[in-house]
Amino acid sequence: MSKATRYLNEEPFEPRDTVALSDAELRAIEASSWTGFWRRFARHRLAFVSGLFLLALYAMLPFVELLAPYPPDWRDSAKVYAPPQSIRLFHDGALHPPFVYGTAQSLNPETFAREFVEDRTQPQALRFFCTGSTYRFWELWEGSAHLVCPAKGASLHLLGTDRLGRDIFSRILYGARVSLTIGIIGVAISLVLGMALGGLAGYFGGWTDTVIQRLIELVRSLPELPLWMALSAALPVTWPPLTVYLGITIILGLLDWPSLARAVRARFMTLREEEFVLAAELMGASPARVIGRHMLPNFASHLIANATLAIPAMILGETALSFLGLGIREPMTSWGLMLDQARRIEAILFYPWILAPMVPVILTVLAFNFVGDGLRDAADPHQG
Amino acid sequence: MLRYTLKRLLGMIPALLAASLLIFAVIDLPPGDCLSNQMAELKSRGETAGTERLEFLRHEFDLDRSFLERYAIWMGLWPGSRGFSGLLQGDWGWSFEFNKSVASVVGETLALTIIVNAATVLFIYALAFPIGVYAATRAYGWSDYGITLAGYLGLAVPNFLLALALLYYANAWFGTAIGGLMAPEYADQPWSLAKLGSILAHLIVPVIVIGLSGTATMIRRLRANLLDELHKPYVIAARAKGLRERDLLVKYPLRLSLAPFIADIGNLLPSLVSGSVIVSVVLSLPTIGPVLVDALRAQDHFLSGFILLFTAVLTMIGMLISDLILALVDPRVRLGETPRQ
Amino acid sequence: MGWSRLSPAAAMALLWLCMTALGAGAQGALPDEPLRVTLAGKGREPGRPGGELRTILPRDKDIRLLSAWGYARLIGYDERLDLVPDIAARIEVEEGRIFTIHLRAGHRWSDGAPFTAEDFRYFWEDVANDPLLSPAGPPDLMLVAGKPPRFEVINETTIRYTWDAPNPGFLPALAQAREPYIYRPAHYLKAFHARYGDNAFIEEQVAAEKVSGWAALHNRRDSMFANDNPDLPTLQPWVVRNPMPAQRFTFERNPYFHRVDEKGQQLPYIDRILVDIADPSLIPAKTVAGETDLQARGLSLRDVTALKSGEASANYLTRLWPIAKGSQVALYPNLNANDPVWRSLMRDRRFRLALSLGIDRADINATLFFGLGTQGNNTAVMGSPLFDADRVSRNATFDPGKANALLDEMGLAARDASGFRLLPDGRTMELLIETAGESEEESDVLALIAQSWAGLGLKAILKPSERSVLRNRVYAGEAVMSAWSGFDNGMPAPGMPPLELAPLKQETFCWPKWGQYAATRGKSGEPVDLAPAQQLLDLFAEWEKAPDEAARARVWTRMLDLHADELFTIGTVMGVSQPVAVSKALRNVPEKAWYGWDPGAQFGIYRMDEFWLDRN
Amino acid sequence: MSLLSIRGLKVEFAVPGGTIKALDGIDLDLAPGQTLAIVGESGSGKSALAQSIMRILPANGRIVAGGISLEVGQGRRRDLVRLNEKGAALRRLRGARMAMIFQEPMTSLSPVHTIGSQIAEMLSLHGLNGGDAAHSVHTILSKMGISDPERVASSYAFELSGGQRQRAMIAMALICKPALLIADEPTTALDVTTQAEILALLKDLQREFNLAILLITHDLGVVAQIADEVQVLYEGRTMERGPAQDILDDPRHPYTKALIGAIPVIGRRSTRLHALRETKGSLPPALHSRANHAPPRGAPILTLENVSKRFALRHGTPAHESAAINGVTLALRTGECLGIVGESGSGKSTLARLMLRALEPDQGRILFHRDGGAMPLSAMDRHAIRAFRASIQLVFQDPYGSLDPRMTVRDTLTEPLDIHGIATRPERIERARHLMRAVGLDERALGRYPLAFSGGQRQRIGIARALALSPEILVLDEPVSALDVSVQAQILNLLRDLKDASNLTFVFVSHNLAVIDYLADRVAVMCRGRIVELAPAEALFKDARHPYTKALLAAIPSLDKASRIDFSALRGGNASDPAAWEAPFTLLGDDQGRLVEVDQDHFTAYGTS
Repeated sequence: MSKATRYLNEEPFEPRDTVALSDAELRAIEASSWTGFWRRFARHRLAFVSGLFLLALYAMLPFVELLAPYPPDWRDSAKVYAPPQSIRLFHDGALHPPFVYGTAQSLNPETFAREFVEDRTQPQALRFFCTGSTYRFWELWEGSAHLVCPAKGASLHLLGTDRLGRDIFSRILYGARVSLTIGIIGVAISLVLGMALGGLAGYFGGWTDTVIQRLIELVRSLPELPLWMALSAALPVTWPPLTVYLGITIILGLLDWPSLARAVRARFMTLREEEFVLAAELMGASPARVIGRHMLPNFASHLIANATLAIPAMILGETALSFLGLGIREPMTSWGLMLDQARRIEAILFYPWILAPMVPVILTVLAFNFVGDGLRDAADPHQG
Repeated sequence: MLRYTLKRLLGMIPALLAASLLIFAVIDLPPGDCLSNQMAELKSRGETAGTERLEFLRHEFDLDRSFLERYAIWMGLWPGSRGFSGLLQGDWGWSFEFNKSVASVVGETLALTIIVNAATVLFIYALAFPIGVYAATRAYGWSDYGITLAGYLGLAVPNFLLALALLYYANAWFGTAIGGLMAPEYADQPWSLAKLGSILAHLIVPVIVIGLSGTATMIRRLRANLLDELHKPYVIAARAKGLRERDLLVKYPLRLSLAPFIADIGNLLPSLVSGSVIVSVVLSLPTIGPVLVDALRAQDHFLSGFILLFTAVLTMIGMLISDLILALVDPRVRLGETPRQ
Repeated sequence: MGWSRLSPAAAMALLWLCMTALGAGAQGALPDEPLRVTLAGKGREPGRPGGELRTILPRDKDIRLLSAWGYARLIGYDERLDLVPDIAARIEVEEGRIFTIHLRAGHRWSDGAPFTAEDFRYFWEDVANDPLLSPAGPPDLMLVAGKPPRFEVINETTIRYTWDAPNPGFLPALAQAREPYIYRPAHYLKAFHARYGDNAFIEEQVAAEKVSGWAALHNRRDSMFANDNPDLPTLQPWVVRNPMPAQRFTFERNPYFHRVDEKGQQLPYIDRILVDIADPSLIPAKTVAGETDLQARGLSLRDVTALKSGEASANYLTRLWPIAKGSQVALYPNLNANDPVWRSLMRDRRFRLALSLGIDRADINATLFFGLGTQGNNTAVMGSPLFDADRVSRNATFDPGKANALLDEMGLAARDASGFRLLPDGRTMELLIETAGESEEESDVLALIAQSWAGLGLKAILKPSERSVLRNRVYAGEAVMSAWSGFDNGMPAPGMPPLELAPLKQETFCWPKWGQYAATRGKSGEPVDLAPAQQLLDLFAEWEKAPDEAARARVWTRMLDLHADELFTIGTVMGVSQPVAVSKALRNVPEKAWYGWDPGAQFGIYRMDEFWLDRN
Repeated sequence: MSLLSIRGLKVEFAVPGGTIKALDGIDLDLAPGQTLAIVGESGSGKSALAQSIMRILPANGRIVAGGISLEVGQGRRRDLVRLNEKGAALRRLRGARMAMIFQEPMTSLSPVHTIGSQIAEMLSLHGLNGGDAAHSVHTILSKMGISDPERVASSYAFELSGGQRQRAMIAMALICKPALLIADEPTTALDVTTQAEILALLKDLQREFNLAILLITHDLGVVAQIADEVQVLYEGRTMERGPAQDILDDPRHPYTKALIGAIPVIGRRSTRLHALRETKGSLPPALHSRANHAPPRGAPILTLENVSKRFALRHGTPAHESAAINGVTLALRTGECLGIVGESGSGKSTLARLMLRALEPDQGRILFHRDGGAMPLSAMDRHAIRAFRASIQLVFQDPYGSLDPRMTVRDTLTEPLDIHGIATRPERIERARHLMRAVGLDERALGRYPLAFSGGQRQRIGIARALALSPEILVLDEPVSALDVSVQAQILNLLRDLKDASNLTFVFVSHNLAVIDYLADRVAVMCRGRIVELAPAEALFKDARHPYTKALLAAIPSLDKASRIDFSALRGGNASDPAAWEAPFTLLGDDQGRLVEVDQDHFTAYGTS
């Protein structure tokens, strides 16, 4: 046995006042703070960008009337299935304020194809901050101001027109109102239901839990489709379109709560075991206080993440409902409805631009997924 | 284990009763019934010829009775005009749309339904597993981001549109007949290799369409679960044993990250029947989905009710099976401990 | 006396066995006196037998259409809408009330059993008048003023129905697309009839089918129109071979079909019709891909661009057959609406006229129908002998100025803040147009109408609901206005009963309660209390009593004129074309034809059995 | 010649916003057959050292400099730093030449594979499964002192006790006869008796296999028992290195001195612990301001009468956390500090929670004495419960989990007052300030969230919160066992000051006898849900009567090398089996026993049969 020599570090020793937290400890504590939550979310670059995109999208909704060149039901009988016009900057090789070329439509009597000829001689300059077709702003007052209008007497169809000669770009903007809110409202409804039922089950446990668990199983065992169909059929005929729309969001929400309730329940059950919850109870805090002051704030980030991930499913659910003819109906419009009406062979063969609502659907769903994922990762850094 | 199974099975009985009542109520919500609609239809076209027969059927199948009576008769808890003849007696009812017993309507489509959905499940697993593992082991790299993005796209595209697009292009490029599960000439043929081949060729589009969003979801979940497991101490301990990375991955974390997938079996079983309804309708697949939609639209109560109840039963059995498999695979569950999520 | 109970069935079975044994050698057999068709005379060419014809239908149930397309009737319409005997060799009518039907000797069912007077007797005595099989008694067409005819079997091939009063609707009813079948294959069905069949066998079948008794079993076996029982013998040119549900149905030629061409070849030419089932949204695509030889179902005018583009590669031609409906989409103001304000408006001719004048039909035609339709009222179309061009356009030209003037004149000049007129009771004039919401074309038409009505200060709101819901709301008077297709029979001939033109049926959406009153003989509904409507009722009675074709034509004309003047229904565009994709190999399909259900039976009156395939 | 030789090892961890130097130039030598203990607080880099040698650093860790030279047999050496982390060369060494055991065998063993298969895997990995693998597994397990190796081999990790798991882990590490065993806190998660057994086992095995052990620990007691040499780390640097006994007897570096001075030692309770960073609280007068309803000093304040509690096995709760209580009778006296000691699963935490009415007893009753009367907890109405809650408060073991991370310290400290509607808001904040000072924290930190505090500071916040309502009883459930020794010393000193300055009644639950000795006036020893001995602290530690207490005391590793663990007193792992206790202590079956006063105020449990 070789006797080791003594070694002494002769450097001056200055113990730091606080004990350094280990990496794992840091992560553990950061896991449950709002600032940490947002910092981690902001680090998720894709999620951050998606979040900004969604914010912009929602910020746009109240001003659709101004942003859209045309009202949603505005028609140009002479331009049915007109192809998109591209905005140009060069006419005859010279720089020109933004303009489009006018088109003329004719029906080929042999092929029944609608043929469009671009008139390249006459650039039709766009007008900005202009007055154009009139609309009723928020259904309240008349207006005719637009961000962009076609030249007087000309037309501007950035994404072409549909089978009735309506401007697809404008309709997408108006459709966004329904499509983007249906998810939020639906999720809000399922959130309320899911939180109430999942929270009850998770906090009180016992027979409450058993009953709610069975209820969840029951709802999950019923396929969505027939419930959609039956509930849609049960909406009274005399309801105005807006009420029907609300009814549909409620249907979507009513069927979506079980997954959320399960998440809430599981989360409540783990939170229930947290020592700070016990601490509050031992201080004499009431269940309401324990839930409201201690459990919910600690669960909020998860809830947000969960809800965000549920929204894309709702948006797709709306398209599926419209597909089945159970969704939004004219004169309201939604992306799902527009897509349903684009579901024809001519769309793919001749008028691919009527499939344009696919782009916002995909982008929105993607963005919500990214944001949801970012929020989830931020809420739970251990998820990787 | 046996006691547990029995207990769960017994617990299913009230759940099924509740489900059946709910289902019957749901399909009964829209006013009218199949036969009265058919009658009104005939009359509106001035065709009085077929209506007596329908009136006859209405009585024969007790459609003229109250809701609860009809429910009880349907379940076989109450004698109808044909005596006790309901689900409990093994009589699944009559389809007015097909003018055949529900059993024969459902029976023939069920096999194809299971083929389609089983193929989809295989597709999902075959694609999701390697990709999910790959993405997890290369987490936060470019390939991971690429896969994630592709997965999200799969989620974001409404699958009925994807179905239509693929359908047209499959025809334009490969000449596959549009829709259906086999070339029409095989439709009424007995089973043969050629028929099987035709089915396989026609399966490609539906399987991709139905499977894509499922694959995306599964990749994401597998990746997340695996990432979770990869940093657990037992993995590090196993690495310290001198295990090869690949063997290590397969033997330890992969196996543990399977639990959520086993829990998925509960959803898998009913989706074998009721999944992919919309895609099936779009693609005109001879599966049970379109039958269900038609039955619901036509208010063919016995047919839709049976399919729905069948699905509910499958869901419950699926949940049971996944619990049991979970117990078999994970000794912690089997022996009364709960695994950490 | 067991013999007498068992004998008919046993004897029939024996007989049938002998027949099939005898006939087994032959590929098929014609009646002694077949229906000889001269194709050349119709501008067609005699064909070559054989081949398979593919077509696509949206749902299993739709294979019943083959019973219409085959269009083998006792008596049926020809292309000129004249009634001509078909299955029956001759039908003699005396005093409009005595009908003697002569069958073709040697005519056989598709299974080879003879088709005789017994099949008529069986229907009349053992089906229509059996209290179990027909609890409601014989069908409507067999009743005149609620009374059944006297039925006689004159001999093996002759039967006679005698009513107390004329039954002018009898022969048109027999010629319907959906045949009422006043005969049944007795030899087949008797086995399931308690009076004839073997009890043990019936009981066994009843148990196997889980039905309540023999009547239910009989009913199940006896579905002449639906094509869902491959065992049921038929007289149609093709016989279904496989049961529902299926992805593909095979119809094989009936070897005992009764028609023959001038070269002596038995019809139909085509050996097999293969019906594939596919979702309607896929049918245009499948057609363009060349997966069908004859297709109209599932195609609409909107698809014509795609159809034209596929012609070259998929080897078919797109024919455009105008649809024989009174109007593609028509509005039905509910004259029996519950809302008193709306009811009085709807009953005011000026209001209906204003609505009609306020529709920009040219826009609808151009936007949705390539300008191929005829703008105008819901009335008889061009192919009908009763067509009148003025009647189509009368009161149906776009004139918003006049329409507004009419409304003002009615005292509806007051408007709300957004410029919509007010009803007399102060409500905004919001007109709910209720529809079944099944066709996009219809909702597009209505959307355009709503837009042009906005110019009248009328706010139209579309309200789609389920077909059954819509019907019930219309019947109950809750729906103020509904949209449906125009008159089903847009191509009337004077001999057809003008049922849709008078308030006779609940099913006509402009006067459901009056119609119900007439149909139930006053038991429910409301009596007609509007002069022009009463006039229509009187005219219908006149038609029933009319002695000859010319008198009937006069009644028809007056009724149609009255409709054009009064606008009980408001038409939009008629004669919209139905695209029919016809394989280049398929011959004898008319270039120009009317596409209609009743009369027409779609392809029925063009005799699909004369189509043939020239596949080289 | 050394087996393992490390020179100038530097390891960095990448963290958001920079890097952390985990090791900053470490030199180290370890000869075959020797045990080198690496000692330091958490964050000192001990674990990073072990992970660097095995090359299993987490993904964000990186060796930036230095060499790790290992003798790989026949005198050949490899520099482990240069080997590919995923390469075959390194894999051949892992497990075969160097093996590692981990702190938490529960999570380090695969939960879904049997112990036997995990051990046998080691054989097959290193090509040693020529013979009968099952036999080899059984042999090594029995060598680890496992009496029924067949059963253990076919069991899953969660079916075994902590000691068995750690033995299985060691068996797995040693089955390939490695030359180097790295033991990362191998006994920290174990009870004191089990720890003693494992240490003894390691010692034996080392002798048998001529094993070099790199022992990573923060427990200097363990070091004293088995280490030949000690190397003290602080922030990734070596502070002091030398023979174990020399260092323990004569620490020269202030850090080493502080570490040693911070450890409570039985029998030296009068010596104040030396905390590395001492903070002194000043007790505010507010603590005493509440009208005192408590009984006079020394009279019972809370009495437990024959209390029993059983748990149905419930999902989500590991069995050992919810140990049953079996007929406990006990009187808590006003103003005393009652220590409750026992191994994990003995029921001490359950007992504490029963006192707090966080659990309801199945049998017996608990009486709360105040204003001269006594009220059973179970009979209290809502109002009485609120008053009771204000009188008795709990301090938790986990300084992280017990504070709501979404609440500032101010809210955390004022919430109890808010709940009970005491004082106005400014007064509450004033009270919170006082409390912060009382526990030696800067009152300016009131607005911060718990995450801004270290473990020790959080524990002080936890204590402050418990004091906020000026309770009469303070229950401390393992308040220091999650803390490093130096932080532990801070907290223990704080509690002692608190005890001296107030008339609070303390219930102090711990598995650490030395900690109990430092604070408690009276000690209750618990085993399997029963109190087996109850005596004044001094009497108990000097004159333990019960065999279980004796075993516990014998198992404590002492810094004093002379007083090595008496392995014979450990009774071969039977110390906690009531049926194996000699008469008259034997308790068979459900026998609750009875407490017999063997000396003044000194009770031990005798069997009733």
